[in-house]
Amino acid sequence: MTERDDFAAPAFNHRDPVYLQVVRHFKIGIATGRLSAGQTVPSRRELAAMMKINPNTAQRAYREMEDQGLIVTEGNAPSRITTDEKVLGAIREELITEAIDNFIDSVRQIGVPINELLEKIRSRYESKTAEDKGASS
Amino acid sequence: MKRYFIAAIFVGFIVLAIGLYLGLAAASPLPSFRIETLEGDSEEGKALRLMGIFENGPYNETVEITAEGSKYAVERSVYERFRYSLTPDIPELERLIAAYPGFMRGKYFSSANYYQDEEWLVRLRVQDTYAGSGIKEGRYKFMVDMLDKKNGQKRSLAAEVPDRLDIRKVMDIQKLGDTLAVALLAYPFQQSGFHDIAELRIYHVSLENGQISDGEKLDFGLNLQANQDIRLYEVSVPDSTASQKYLLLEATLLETEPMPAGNASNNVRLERTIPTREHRIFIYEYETGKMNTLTLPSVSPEFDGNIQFYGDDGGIVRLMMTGEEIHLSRYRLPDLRPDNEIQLTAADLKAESLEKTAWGKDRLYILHTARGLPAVTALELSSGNVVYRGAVTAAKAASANPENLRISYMTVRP
Amino acid sequence: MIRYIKLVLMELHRFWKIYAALAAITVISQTAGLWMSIRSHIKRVHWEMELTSIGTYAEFAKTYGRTSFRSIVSFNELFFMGPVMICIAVLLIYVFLIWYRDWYGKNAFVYRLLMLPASRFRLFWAKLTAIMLFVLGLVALQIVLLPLLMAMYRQMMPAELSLAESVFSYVRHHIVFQILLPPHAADFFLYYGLGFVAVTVVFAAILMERAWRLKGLIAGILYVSAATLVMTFPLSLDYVLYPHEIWGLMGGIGLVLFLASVWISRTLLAKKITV
Amino acid sequence: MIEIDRVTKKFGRKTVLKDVTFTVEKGRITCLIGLNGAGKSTLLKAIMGLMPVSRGQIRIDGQPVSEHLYEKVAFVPDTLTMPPFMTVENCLRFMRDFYDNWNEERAAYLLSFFKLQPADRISSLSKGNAAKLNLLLGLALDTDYLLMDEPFSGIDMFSREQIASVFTSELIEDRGVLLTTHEIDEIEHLIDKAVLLDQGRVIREFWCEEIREKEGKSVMDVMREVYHP
Repeated sequence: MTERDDFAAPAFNHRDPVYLQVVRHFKIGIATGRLSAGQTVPSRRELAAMMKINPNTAQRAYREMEDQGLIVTEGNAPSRITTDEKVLGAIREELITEAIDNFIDSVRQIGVPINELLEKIRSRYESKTAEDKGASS
Repeated sequence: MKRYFIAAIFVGFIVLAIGLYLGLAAASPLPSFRIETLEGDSEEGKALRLMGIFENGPYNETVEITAEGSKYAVERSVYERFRYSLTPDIPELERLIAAYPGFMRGKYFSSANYYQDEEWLVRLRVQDTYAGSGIKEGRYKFMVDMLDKKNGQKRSLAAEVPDRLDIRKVMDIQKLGDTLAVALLAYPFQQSGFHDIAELRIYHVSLENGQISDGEKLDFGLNLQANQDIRLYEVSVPDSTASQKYLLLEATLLETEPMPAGNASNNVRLERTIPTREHRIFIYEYETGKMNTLTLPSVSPEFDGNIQFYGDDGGIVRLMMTGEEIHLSRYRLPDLRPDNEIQLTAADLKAESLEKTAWGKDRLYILHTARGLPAVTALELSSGNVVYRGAVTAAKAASANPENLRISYMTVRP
Repeated sequence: MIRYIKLVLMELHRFWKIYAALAAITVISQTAGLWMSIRSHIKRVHWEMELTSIGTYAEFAKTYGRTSFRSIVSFNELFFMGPVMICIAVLLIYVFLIWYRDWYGKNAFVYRLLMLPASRFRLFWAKLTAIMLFVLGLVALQIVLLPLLMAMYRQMMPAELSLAESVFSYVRHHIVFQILLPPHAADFFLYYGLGFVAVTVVFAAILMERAWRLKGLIAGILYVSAATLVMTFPLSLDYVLYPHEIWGLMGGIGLVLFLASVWISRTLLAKKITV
Repeated sequence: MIEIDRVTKKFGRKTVLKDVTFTVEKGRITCLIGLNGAGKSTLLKAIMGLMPVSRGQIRIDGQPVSEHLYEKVAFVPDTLTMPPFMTVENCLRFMRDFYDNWNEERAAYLLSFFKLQPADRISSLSKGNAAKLNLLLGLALDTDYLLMDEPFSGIDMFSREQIASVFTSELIEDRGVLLTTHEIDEIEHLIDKAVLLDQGRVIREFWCEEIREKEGKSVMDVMREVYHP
């Protein structure tokens, strides 16, 4: 199981469809490099057991990911994370855009000018990254 | 596998134990006896049935011994006992049931009288009618059922007894053409108090329409004193259901005397009866309605034995028996002339002691002991000859100790 | 068939501890009771002999008589019949418990039993078989025990004081044993056949109660009463029927009651039973 | 498919189930949700032929309920239903003896997975172990359908997790599962379909992912709407 820690269960929320949450979990994994291109993914049953979800949901998540080109299946071989750079790049792009969109939605309500905001982001990001480095070492 | 094994042992144990038990029980551990013919025709012995008690350790076992063997009461099945309890132990009735089960259905167990000839089987039952609260009223109905033996048709009729009576017993019924003669032993009806002297009444019931004649009170020609009474008994005959020319009654004269004072209470008249040593036989002829009386010689007061009467074909026999001696006197009918006299001692019969007797057609069976064992000797009444001798023997001599066997009575099933 | 046997085995297994206890009580109580009775009887004889200065057992027996197995047992009849009565009572109760324990036991085993694949009717047969085996097992035990006890009596009693009797004589004259251990095979099958029919009738009544609860209880009581009434009814027909007809009628009624009870039970188990 | 078709059950005058209609699909986990006394257990018993229904029909793969039902459907009641005198091993033997579709291999696997001791007596099992054995007896049968009555109630956390893990395993793969619960929280992600029962009636029947996708609601949200409008 340890080698599959990459797929450890995220904390799902109850309101969003679980399969979409799984897909998102995979995307984050790919974007952060936790999952590498070409890596085999667990069977749907393994995934269901690891994530404590219904096997049907896992199945649906894989189907969704196949549709989106995230994973590929060739013949009877186990499915793999795609090696298509375009897709991989798009995932990163999508996640960043999504996060920024969320951020902007909340910040806009406060009405901070864009320059002040950019300045604040830079300083926060740097100090946080430094903190994480300190904590992990 | 262990489970199966244990269960199989359990079931095997049950089957074996119960099977062995029932098997051994069927083999009957009680000794088996039978009547063995010593002399004469063995067919004679087949009619005999001895009822006795076998002393088996702490138990007294009732046993029935026949020529075939013995049957213990305890060894009878529940069904046999049930059948016994519902079937009358009367040979005549058993024969009627066997011959006419349809007609006899439901009729055999209540006391009733039967008559049969070639054509008809007639049954008469006396039914009480009660007043409201179950008090006897002295009113009766004759319930008559008839079976036409030729075509199996049944008829029933009822006739109300015209007199108020206290009926004791129907002595006999006879079919005379289209009427049925009913001989009743009855007392005049009384609400309370003591009965008068018993009466014998003859009623004639028309079998066509149920009309009933007035009761004909038979006159015994006795002028009884206040302290005298009679007891009337039917004289036994070979077959009570058969057509008879005569009604034979035995009368024992009784004298009564009041009980010594002090024992009497208000309403109760206490008395004791002393049978006199005098017997009379009344012979009533159904056809003519005439009655004859046979006064028998008085019995000596010293006689300490058993007196019986038997109505044989065309004659009446008086039997007087003690342990040592048998005395038979025969009188011819209808003229009542003394016929033959037979006197036998126990020694004549090679018996140690004479015990009981039973009547058969032209036979007197005498139960006695011979060499310590129960034995039976049959006499031919007409000749006085010994025609049969039999003795009870143990089938498995080793297991049975005949000394433990006592015969209480003997019956004859022709 | 094999499943039926397995079910029977399971029923036997479920009761075996109580059953073994019943058997043990019977054996111990009867043996000990007889032993004590014989001992105290011999002691009394000795005492009596001393008192009356009788020298030998033979002389004593001449004056006071011998003492049979039956008499010895009757000195302490409770030791003898007590366990028999306990066995009867326990088995009578178990006729009900064999069903109710499945519902009201700590775990409702009845779920499992009713969900066994293939006919539930086997449950009925298995329980019926088990009850009959329990009854006949104790009967067999008593049958084996009696001669052993008699042998013990012969062994312990001075020959001069004892009075021989067979097991069959003892049983036939014993008010209870003559019914429980009828030596006549016809009676044996009659009594236990009737018992068998009675158990099926009671089983049907129990299943009525299990299917419809209170209403079923009333129906069950009515059914048992009606069955008893119908069964004994021919006995009152002795004024129109001959004994063999009455017997035959009762046999027929018994058969009909048996079939009716089986049919009712089968239907209820298949369609109406409620856990 | 198990079809429950307008099933009505009355106890005397009390109606426990009223025109209950829904289906249990093969390969899906259907959860019957309702408060205590909503009629969940009664319905499971009715499906299993442990209780006659007053009206309506229950069909298993198109066939009415018969004795062959028990080769197709396994039932795990809310308590262990083996007599206390048996040992765990006795129970397994009992099942092996009476069920043709008993899967010995799976039973052995589950026995070790649940860490049950064969020699333990039923009467001495902890609640968690009793529940596990109960589940084992149902799961080790090769049936198309599995019915479970409150598999999570009254047992400790750790046992719950072990039991929950069964739902995501191959043990129930391709089978149709119908389980009842009165608290959905822990198993929200495990179930495909929810059937909400209230006072003997089906008030909602929906696919969980569908309701999340279309209405953005959790099963809990729907329950709140339904039970506390």
